[in-house]
Amino acid sequence: MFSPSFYQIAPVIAVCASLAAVPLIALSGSRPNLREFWTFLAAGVKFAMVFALAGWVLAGNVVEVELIRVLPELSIALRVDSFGMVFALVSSFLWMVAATYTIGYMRKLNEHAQTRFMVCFALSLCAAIGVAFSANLLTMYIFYEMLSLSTYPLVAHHQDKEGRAGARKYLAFLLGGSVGLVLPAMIVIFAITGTVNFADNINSGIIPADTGSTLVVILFFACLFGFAKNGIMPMHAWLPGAMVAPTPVSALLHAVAVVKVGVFCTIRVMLYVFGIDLMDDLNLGVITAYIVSFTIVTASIIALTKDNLKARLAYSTISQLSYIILGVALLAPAAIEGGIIHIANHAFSKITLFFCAGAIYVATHKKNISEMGGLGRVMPFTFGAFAVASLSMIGVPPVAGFITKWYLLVGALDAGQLGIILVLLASTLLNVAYFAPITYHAFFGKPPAGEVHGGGIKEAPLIMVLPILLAATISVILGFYPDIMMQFVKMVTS
Amino acid sequence: MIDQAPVFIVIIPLLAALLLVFATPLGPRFAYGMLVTALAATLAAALATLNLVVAANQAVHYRMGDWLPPHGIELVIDHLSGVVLVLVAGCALLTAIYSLRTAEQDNPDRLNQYYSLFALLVTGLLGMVASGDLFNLYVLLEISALSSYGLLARGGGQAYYATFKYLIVGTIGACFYLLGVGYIYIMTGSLNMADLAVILSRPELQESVSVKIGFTLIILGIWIKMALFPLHAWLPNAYSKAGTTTACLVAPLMTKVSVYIMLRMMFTVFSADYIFNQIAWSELVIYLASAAAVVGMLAALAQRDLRKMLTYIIVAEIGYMTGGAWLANAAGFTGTTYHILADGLMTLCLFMAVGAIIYRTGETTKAAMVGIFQKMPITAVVLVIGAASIIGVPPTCGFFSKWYLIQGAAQAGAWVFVAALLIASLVAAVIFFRLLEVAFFGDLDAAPAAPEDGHGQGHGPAVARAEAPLSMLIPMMISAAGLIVLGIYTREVVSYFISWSIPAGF
Amino acid sequence: MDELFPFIIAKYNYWASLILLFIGLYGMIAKNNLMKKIIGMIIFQTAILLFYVSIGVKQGASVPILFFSEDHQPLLEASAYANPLPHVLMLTAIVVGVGTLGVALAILQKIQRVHGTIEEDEILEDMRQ
Amino acid sequence: MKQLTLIILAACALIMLVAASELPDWADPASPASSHLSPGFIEQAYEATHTPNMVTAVLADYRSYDTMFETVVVFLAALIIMIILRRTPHRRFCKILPQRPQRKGSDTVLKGAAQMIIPVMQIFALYVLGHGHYSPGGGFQGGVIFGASFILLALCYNLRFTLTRFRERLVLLCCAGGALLYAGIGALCLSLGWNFLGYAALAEILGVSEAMARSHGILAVEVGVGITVMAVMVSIYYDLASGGDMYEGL
Repeated sequence: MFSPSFYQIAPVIAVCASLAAVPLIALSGSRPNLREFWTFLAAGVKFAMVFALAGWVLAGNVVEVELIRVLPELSIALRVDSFGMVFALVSSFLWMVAATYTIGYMRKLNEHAQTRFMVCFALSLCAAIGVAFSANLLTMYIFYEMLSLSTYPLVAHHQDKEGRAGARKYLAFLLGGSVGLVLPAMIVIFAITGTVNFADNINSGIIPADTGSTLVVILFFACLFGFAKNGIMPMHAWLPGAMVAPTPVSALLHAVAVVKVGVFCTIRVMLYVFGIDLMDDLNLGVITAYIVSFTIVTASIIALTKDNLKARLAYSTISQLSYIILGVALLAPAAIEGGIIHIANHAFSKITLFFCAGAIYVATHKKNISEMGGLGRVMPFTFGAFAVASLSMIGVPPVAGFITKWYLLVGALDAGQLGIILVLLASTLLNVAYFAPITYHAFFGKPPAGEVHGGGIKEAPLIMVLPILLAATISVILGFYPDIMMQFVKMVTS
Repeated sequence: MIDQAPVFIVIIPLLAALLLVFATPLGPRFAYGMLVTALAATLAAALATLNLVVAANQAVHYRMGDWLPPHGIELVIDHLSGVVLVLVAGCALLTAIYSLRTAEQDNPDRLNQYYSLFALLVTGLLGMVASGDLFNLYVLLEISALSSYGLLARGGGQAYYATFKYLIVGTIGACFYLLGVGYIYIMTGSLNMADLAVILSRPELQESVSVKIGFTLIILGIWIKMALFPLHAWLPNAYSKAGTTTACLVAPLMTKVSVYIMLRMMFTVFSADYIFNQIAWSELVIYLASAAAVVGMLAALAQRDLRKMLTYIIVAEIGYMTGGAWLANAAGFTGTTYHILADGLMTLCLFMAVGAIIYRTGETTKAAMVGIFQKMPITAVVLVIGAASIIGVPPTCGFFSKWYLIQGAAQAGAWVFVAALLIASLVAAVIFFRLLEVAFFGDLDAAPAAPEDGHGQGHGPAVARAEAPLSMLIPMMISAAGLIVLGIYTREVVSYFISWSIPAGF
Repeated sequence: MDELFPFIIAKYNYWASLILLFIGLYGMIAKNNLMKKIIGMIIFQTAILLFYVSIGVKQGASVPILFFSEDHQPLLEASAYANPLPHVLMLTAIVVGVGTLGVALAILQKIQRVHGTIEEDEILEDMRQ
Repeated sequence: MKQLTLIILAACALIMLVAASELPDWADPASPASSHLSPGFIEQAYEATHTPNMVTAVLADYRSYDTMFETVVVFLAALIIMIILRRTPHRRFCKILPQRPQRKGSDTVLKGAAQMIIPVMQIFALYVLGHGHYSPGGGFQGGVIFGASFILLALCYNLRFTLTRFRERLVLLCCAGGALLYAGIGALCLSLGWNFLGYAALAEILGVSEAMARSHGILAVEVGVGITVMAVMVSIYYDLASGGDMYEGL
């Protein structure tokens, strides 16, 4: 295909494409079309690079690039492996989709400060790919922080009191977790091992076997809760607050980039720093599994009580993220595969759901589920996609979510954790309970008293509906052809 | 000629200071040009000296008046002092460039005399760093102290009382130092640092109570000078009441040079072995340093005045550096020395940015921050970079100094210090976050008081662009870029300069 | 008792200067009147000067200015002269002390003008308003 | 609070007084201070600098770098006091000043005494300065005496009269000028290929031996010190006595 030297540069380009677009976007603020062109160009370049790398990785290669050696034993370096590729593929692809949608949303609502919005959007994508391609903890930490900071203006976009409160909470949790827990853990790991590079496989980890078990446990939980973007309770509180952001932000960042980065970092550390063997020795897997199980069930129950659509989706996200960590924490190969594949499956389904929420808001200015009775009949595409994505969330075949549930159940059986199986079943029921009524209500319910849906309300603009349909379709495709992603995931566990 | 470079570091600013008095009739612009040129030449001399040191891979000695030490006075410049000299000269140059508008604003008359004081302060600081003689150090310490009293008192109004307190406390500090040197002199008969290091390693002096008293007095004196908690009370008032240029010059450099002097005393005159085995206060000092970091940051959090807030941050940063020096391991020492550079630069960056904001808006509280991103975008970005460095966001240099400090603390098992560093970082994050929030959202809490202009949903106040003048922007941007460059080249800085200075026994 | 007396005699220079030093320090820290603080500062600095100068004294030695014998030959014997170095150092320290004193007085004049008083508590009261 | 300070200070004092027992005895010729560096100074200073007064030799040659900064400290003090206290821009003020009538009063005795004493003082000051090589004295002492003569003038006549004799601007230039002379001699040595303040370099110019050149160098810097100290004394007096406005004064 390409020469090997190309693959040395490709990760750098993939990370930096959106970074390079930042000044261009900022400078063409007065010409929206040109600005949007830069966004698309960067997205295209980024996806092309990731796609090219995907083939290379699939052929069994791992690309390592050292960018800067900051300390004698410490560098900022990129590494492209199969695990990172899963996330990179998903986020770079969805950026293009989301960019399309965003433009429609922002223009339709005539939002202010669109240039700033697009700049931060690009920055956060750079950070997300950077996290995916990090070769060591330090690089990952840097990109993680960059993501937190660059999404702050997005969350605070409305610049009102509500936005300020949400954004404050957002930054407090994220920075508190990363600076207060992850950073010291990272430095202590560095002090113990002399390196922060990730291990080559998921079994051994980098922590020496003779390290005191108390210290390891402390470090492990510092990382688990420190990457607060993963939404494990009690570090989840930022997520509902951050839903004050415009919907595309919620969609991309809080269904894909931000939360997935949190989960991705957690798994990266669990598998490549601590390693399965060490976690197994200290029984960390089981403990983690029950911690996240609590999150799964509790978040689902809270989701039931929410009437605001975005809030309900937010709690659903919290619950679904914990599936991913649950899978890995079970430490059985099938479960790990199920967990990792859920990164992709959940991303496509959840972004569909958020896009739908945004489309509904743009078309009707409605945020609450109780007001959406009968809307399905005037917005059939939107609600159709919504229904498909909900099925994926619930785990109904043939939509993508089913694959996850299947692997997770198999893994739980392998690991002999019957309690976890019960949790999975319970949460599935809860998923049904909070998703099914929305669709039902929309298609078969009645509009609220005093409102007649007629000519006043119609579908959102095409530029928004298309991404919705695309994302929903891919959810279905991933259900039929899980191998698209599974081939990478299998490489992780093999 | 190139081997004369060390002396030029000191005499160029000195001669400039003296000639500036003669140049009064030539007008303010000439004085400005003269100061900037002189400091640029000083920086060049400092770089040349550093180059000499690196090329020779050993300390450069310069004998004043061709007298052999220990009878004569010598300048000794090793890797560490070479880097600190470059830092001091560089910061002074940036401040000098920056001062074009503010110095004239603060000193409509007597600009030349003000600049003369400015140059003398720089002379004193550079001389302290370069000196290899304890008493010479005292003289230069007093030069820098006296000129800083003069500069700070220029603030007028409440600055006089603040400066007076600083003068009293500073004199106590300097006199403690002098008395400590007296003790050392009585017990050894020498004043030359290298000579003393040899004499003090004798077993009978290692045990001597008088030498311990001497060391205690010297260190106490330096701690007073560098405002280590709980001896810090003089600093915030003195620095925050000063004029903008003065604050930009004094705040980043005075305390940092004092930290450097502390390192010099601890590891050059005395030895790591003496400090950590004979004196053995490490634990106490680390507790003090941790308290300094946390208390300083919390006090900064409580301030409304922007500059006062920054001065409390200095108090906290002093805690970082002191703690690192007393961790008794290589990582801690590296962290401290690297943080001298990093903190000098980031304090300068923040003071310049805040100074520019105050210059443009006339406000000194956080109300000055409203709409700053629209009004002064470049200044705002500089402020953000400086803040990121204080908080410790990679890849700014503040992150890497903290990295070393935490690594050192973890190796030494000083978990209190680790916790203090993290808490201080988080508090720093809150401090700057509040400022930037005001900048981003406008003053939402104040909005109800004036509802008529709060139409819409407070979508950021529409403000006209009023960027700081170019003479302020350029040094600000250089310092902000410096923060990132220093961060990226951490490895080079550490391996080329700092690692050479790590004391034996670590 | 026989030993104590020579002991006190042998160390009295340090004791005298240290006692003076602490008197001065107390004045600098505890006095409310700023002028008295300055006076404390002078006592403090002078104590250090005395401390140093007393180091230079040597039994049976003269002032450190060279003697010439009848035939204009200098008497170059270390034991004949007091140690010149402390004198040199203290010349410098005196000058520094004078400089500090002058600056302190100038600032004090300004404080008097700004706050109308040189009592510390009244100044603080004035600043609070 | 005061009691607390007292107790703490008393405790420190007690510790240090007790610890002083370890210090060498008063006037002990064998103490390190008297036996390490000092013999070197005493035995070599004359040969190297041709200056019998060892204090002068050490002050202005061995440690002349210190002394240069000492001069700068003096200059600095005057500069700071001026910058803090001085209120009217001096240029305009100096123009109006000479026209102001002198104060008339019944202080004939004072004025007469001053007229007699001041010249003597000034000559004595020059002697002290110049004779610093051979007897106690030198730039600082001479400068102080010279400065005191102007202060005496101001006390016996008045400040304005003194200002006409020794303009404020000139005072400031003298403050800087003396220090500049000192640093300039150092720089001259530098330009002759020796180290900074290596007076031996002057041997070529003056055509004397290196030791003699050092002696001359000491004299030259002492003159610089004297000028600065003299001017600084006057300047500090001007500012402090008049509170910075030069109209009033003692």
